[in-house]
Amino acid sequence: MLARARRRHPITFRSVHALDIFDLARVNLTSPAVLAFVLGALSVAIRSDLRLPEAVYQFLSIYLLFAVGLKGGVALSAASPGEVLGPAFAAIMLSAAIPLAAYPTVRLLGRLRIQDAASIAAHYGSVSVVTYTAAAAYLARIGEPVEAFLPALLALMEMPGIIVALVIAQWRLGTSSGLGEAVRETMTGRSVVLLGGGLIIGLLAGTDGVGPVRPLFVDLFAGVLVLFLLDLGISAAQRARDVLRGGRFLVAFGITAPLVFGTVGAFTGTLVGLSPGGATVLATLSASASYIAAPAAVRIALPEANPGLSLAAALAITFPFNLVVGIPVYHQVAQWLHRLPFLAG
Amino acid sequence: MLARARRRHPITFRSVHALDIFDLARVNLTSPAVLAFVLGALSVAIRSDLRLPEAVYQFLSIYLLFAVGLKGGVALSAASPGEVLGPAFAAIMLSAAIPLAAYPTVRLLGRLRIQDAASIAAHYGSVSVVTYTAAAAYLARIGEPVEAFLPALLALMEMPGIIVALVIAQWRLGTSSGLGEAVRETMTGRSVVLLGGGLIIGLLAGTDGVGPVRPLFVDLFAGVLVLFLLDLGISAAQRARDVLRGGRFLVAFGITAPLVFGTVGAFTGTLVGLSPGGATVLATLSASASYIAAPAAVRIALPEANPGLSLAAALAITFPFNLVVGIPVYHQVAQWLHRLPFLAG
Amino acid sequence: MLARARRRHPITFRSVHALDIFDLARVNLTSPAVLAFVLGALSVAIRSDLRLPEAVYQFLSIYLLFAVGLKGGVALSAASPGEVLGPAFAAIMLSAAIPLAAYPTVRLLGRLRIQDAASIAAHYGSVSVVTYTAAAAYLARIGEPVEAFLPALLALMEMPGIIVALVIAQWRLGTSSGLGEAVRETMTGRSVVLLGGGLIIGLLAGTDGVGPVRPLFVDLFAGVLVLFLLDLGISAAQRARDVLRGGRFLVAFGITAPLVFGTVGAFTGTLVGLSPGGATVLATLSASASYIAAPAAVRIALPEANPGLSLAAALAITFPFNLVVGIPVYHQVAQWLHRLPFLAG
Amino acid sequence: MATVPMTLLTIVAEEVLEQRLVRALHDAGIAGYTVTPARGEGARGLRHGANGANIRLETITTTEAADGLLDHLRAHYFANYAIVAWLSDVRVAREEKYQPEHR
Amino acid sequence: MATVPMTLLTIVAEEVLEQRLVRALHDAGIAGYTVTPARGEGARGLRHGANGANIRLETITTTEAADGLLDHLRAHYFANYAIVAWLSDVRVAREEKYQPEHR
Amino acid sequence: MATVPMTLLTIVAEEVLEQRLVRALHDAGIAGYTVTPARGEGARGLRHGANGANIRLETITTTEAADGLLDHLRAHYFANYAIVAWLSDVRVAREEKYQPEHR
Ligand SMILES: Nc1ncnc2c1ncn2[C@@H]1O[C@H](COP(=O)(O)O)[C@@H](O)[C@H]1O
Ligand SMILES: Nc1ncnc2c1ncn2[C@@H]1O[C@H](COP(=O)(O)O)[C@@H](O)[C@H]1O
Ligand SMILES: Nc1ncnc2c1ncn2[C@@H]1O[C@H](COP(=O)(O)O)[C@@H](O)[C@H]1O
Ligand code: NA
Ligand code: NA
Ligand code: NA
Repeated sequence: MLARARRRHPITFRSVHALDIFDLARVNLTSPAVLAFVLGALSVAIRSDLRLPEAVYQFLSIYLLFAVGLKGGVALSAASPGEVLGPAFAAIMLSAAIPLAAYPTVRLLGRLRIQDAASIAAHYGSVSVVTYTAAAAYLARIGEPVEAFLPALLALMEMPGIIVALVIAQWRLGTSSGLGEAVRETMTGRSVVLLGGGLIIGLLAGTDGVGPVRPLFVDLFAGVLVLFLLDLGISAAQRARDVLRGGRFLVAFGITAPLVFGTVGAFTGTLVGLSPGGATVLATLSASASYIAAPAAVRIALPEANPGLSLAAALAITFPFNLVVGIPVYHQVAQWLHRLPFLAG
Repeated sequence: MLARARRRHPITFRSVHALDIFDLARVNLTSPAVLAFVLGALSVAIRSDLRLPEAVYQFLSIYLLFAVGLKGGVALSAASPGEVLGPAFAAIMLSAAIPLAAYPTVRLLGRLRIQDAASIAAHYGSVSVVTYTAAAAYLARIGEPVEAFLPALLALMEMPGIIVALVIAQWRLGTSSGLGEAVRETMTGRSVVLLGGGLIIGLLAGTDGVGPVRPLFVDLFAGVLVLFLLDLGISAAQRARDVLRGGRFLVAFGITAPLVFGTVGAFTGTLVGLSPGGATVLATLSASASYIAAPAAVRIALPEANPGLSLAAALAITFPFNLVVGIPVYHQVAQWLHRLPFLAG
Repeated sequence: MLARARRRHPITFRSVHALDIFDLARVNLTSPAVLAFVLGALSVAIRSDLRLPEAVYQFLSIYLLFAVGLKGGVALSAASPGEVLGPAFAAIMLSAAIPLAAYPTVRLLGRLRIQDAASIAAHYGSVSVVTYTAAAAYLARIGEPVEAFLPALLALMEMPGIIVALVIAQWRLGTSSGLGEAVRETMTGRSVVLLGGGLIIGLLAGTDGVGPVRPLFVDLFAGVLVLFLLDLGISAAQRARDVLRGGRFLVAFGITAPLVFGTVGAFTGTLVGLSPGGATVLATLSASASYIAAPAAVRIALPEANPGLSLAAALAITFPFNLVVGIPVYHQVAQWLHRLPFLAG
Repeated sequence: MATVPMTLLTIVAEEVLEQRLVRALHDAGIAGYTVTPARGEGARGLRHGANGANIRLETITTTEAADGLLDHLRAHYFANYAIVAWLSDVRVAREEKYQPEHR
Repeated sequence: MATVPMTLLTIVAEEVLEQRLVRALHDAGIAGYTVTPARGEGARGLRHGANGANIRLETITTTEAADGLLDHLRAHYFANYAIVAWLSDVRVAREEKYQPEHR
Repeated sequence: MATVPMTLLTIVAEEVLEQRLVRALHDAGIAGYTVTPARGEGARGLRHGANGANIRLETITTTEAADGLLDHLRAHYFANYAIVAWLSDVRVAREEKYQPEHR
């Protein structure tokens, strides 16, 4: 209704729009997850000794990856192949394409070493589970419906970008040795096993089979995320010094890249027929940078890369940017694109 | 109905009352939380190797503090300022006043050193999250209604008593150096950051924003408390030796202090217009002694104090006393005060 | 209805039966818990670095034992003594009898040392909490009703078999010293304290008292089990080498023993008046081998026993066998026995 | 700061032994020790998760007391338990703190 | 590989001291250290759970810097905190990595 | 108890290296080691939480084997990973337990 009303009165719409952005940013800014991230960062600023025990941090990340995979698998098990195929293909292509754009940008404009450029490309080619979840929660709160199979796209976009970035590095460095080993170690790494394993378990168990474990893996998810973000806020604030070292380029890239990739994602999503909500999620996935799976993979494959640079960009710049500014913006973009007759026809 | 009936037939009431106390103590004694505390203590007695892993203990305390803060914040966000102001002011004053009474008592009657007297005063000036929760659960089980904003009072009573006690110590020891640093370290300590941060997050997010994280932070709270109390029971039993060392005074203080402070709390609560349930909770808060936030703060500010003494009193004497005897008694006192026309008019 | 129909048309029934077994095995095979076990085992095969932090593994096992005990206690508190007495007596007798059969079998056919034979007898005399839960979940999924007090039987079957096996060892080794100490250490060990303590707490608190902690200890149980099984799958796969060392006998025993003990359990259960579902559970308990309580107890009492052998049999052979093949088979057996007029009269 | 030589005994053992090892320390008059959870691998296979974990216990004491404890370990645990132990030379500041109390 | 002698300072202390100890290391120009969570027992009783846990901090540095830190511990913490510290001799490969940075 | 000298190699490294380090130990014929989770700080910044944690691995072996492993670490990991390693002298009771198995 609202959408139709808007389409008829573009002028009214624009003012509504301006209002929306602020209102919606507020919605996102007052979510417990975002506030917990801020609390974590502040606690570093005031030199608090707050921190999750290491074993707990690892457990929470295991939980999140597995729960996301499981949800994706259940979503896939309930979706019709025809409906998923297009978006799935688009998601994989997006993930693979992002490093192709990110690598030369970082290398040429940022003048970073091959290894660092490829490392950053790998982080942005992959996705952030937490950013994805924030987008999903945001859309739920504002009442924007989304396709049920979106969690599956998240799982599909974890790996391709990492592999493409590693291949670029191998090619530019002229070393062919070790790529196979690196891909193997990445594919057998914790993140992929948990996400992929969860996906397959969800697919095989289906909605009914997963029923009894929903209280842990579905109902608690948002709460666990809050605790995880508390610790992420701490880590991000500790990375602040690295951001300064990385210089102005890193900051500029950490803000521009998600806007560009997010817009491309929203465009692609609309093109393959996703709803405005679904396109917002695909945009968010494209715009997000990994800080769980990618760092581990890159450590193995590109040890000469400085992990501080890519982690600082992904976690201390792009992640909070997406949380606070990005997601509402991608949503506006997706809505706008959706009204273009030649696109969403 | 019952209350009104009681007021009319004081004689009937007295016999009901006598019955009540036992009945209600039974209700409290058979709560899984109290029983878990006993199980923990017994497991020490039979020399079992039962114990939570250290990382888990720390995680549970992080969870409890944050969850309590969050609940308090949501409660505040929903309350009207007029309704909260009086009780909030009373709570802060109570917390600040308790060390003023506790310090000279411990110093003169107990003949303890300045540092130890101030340390004990700090512990009793602050509050016990777990005792608070037991009182809330108790009132819920017997169907006594309470004000929704009570969790906020808990958060407000965490710090003032600690600070007053530290100032007393500084004054009596004649050292002026280090108080600012001590207060700073206390305010940036884990407990305060989690409780205060949770409070602010709850306040900003409000009932709606907190909705998705309720399954973790609200629904699981009582269960997590059971596991936490299992470990507390172990620690309390291990403190038994310290109690013996502390002598008869420590035991007497650990029982008398909560009764006195609890009665004052019930009185003050009734005076500022709290319901019988609300006054019971304020009494319990006054009567309870901290064993999470206070020990950490005192370690920093008063390193010469023997942490064994205050922890033994707070955890091994006052805590179980409040759980089993105190809470039902404070409830009776609050009900009785509430019937005094000049008080609760 | 179905059962009655079957009884009348044995031929139809047989084909239904054949269908059932596969169908039901599928139900069990696609439960997230079983799939998580497989994922854990696979992750070892592909040399992933997936593994729960040690502190988390210990916490999950503490949680599971306590939750099972609690559930058992609540079940007992709600049951009428007359109803429970027969099955409880049968359960204790079964647990005590199994080592009397297992010990000579292992000693004579397997030609293992006294210590190793007694150790294996202790593991099979005790029970597996996780296998029990899988059986309960399986029956719930296929809609087979069970007695509410079954969790109590689980708790009762934990210890007797271990003690009998230790007495056998003491007798055969001719050493009388140390049995009392061994039994004491077993009874005060974590597993027994948690299971027994949980049982008593559940009994005292009753259905109402346990209400507030249900979200943690009941609703989350199935989900926690999935994470626990992920790690168990890892451990089981790492035990694969021990299985090979143990030779063909260990494999044969790990498969035959549960079938025999399971059938005896189903028979006994039917005899004492359990429903087909209840008899299936008693069969599963008899068929299952402990890998939490028994290993700890045996380490203390029979240090010369090789823990690799018994753990490999219990965890790497019998456990997955019961999960995938055993439970549906015991169910069929229990249904079949239940139709024998002279048994279930 | 003036330091005095002392002996550090480190024991890595299956965690089921923790209480007994602590009792052995107490019996030897040693009141101080530090424990960290550990996993590991050795002659008795991988140790973590369902296989049971290890603890890593260290205590600073006199050479004689440390030797005595090592004898105790050999007599009671070396043959049948996952356990290793080693001695090293350290220097500490407060000598009296590490003298076993003879009882 | 050619190794050079260096000193390892190990501190086991109540965890409330962690931030201060790290600050003391930084003040002494030491940039590297490793921390593991620990529990234990000593003159100040059992340390775990509600009693508060310990940390086990170790840093490799020069003998002089280690001695200086030990002095610092004695001046500030030995009297009133649950803490023990010891020095031991180790050999490392990259000497320059462990030289305190004088600021 | 009669003890024999042996060498303790301690490695603190980012946890992503655990499997490789264990493989290197096995390749050197060493079957025993102990791992404790750790955090820390060094030339490569703070290590815990999202920055990735460390492990602390220790193995008792012969001086030759320890030297060989140190060479291996230098060749493969010192340049690019958060890692430190040190050797120390220890005394053990069961010498044969710590001899690398040549394969
Ligand atoms: N050479 C070694 N160096 C360090 N730790 C060892 C060594 N051998 C064994 N360990 C540790 O001691 C435990 C028991 O060893 P074992 O009795 O050989 O199985 C192992 O699980 C390891 O944690
Ligand atoms: N002799 C010792 N050897 C090793 N660690 C010790 C020793 N004494 C104390 N500790 C550790 O240092 C902490 C503080 O010791 P204390 O100050 O004596 O209470 C204890 O909790 C133990 O973890
Ligand atoms: N001087 C040192 N003493 C003890 N541990 C250190 C030292 N320097 C670094 N480490 C540990 O080794 C890890 C890697 O060090 P680095 O490669 O310097 O970043 C750090 O995270 C610390 O845990
Ligand atoms: Na991306
Ligand atoms: Na108080
Ligand atoms: Na059994």
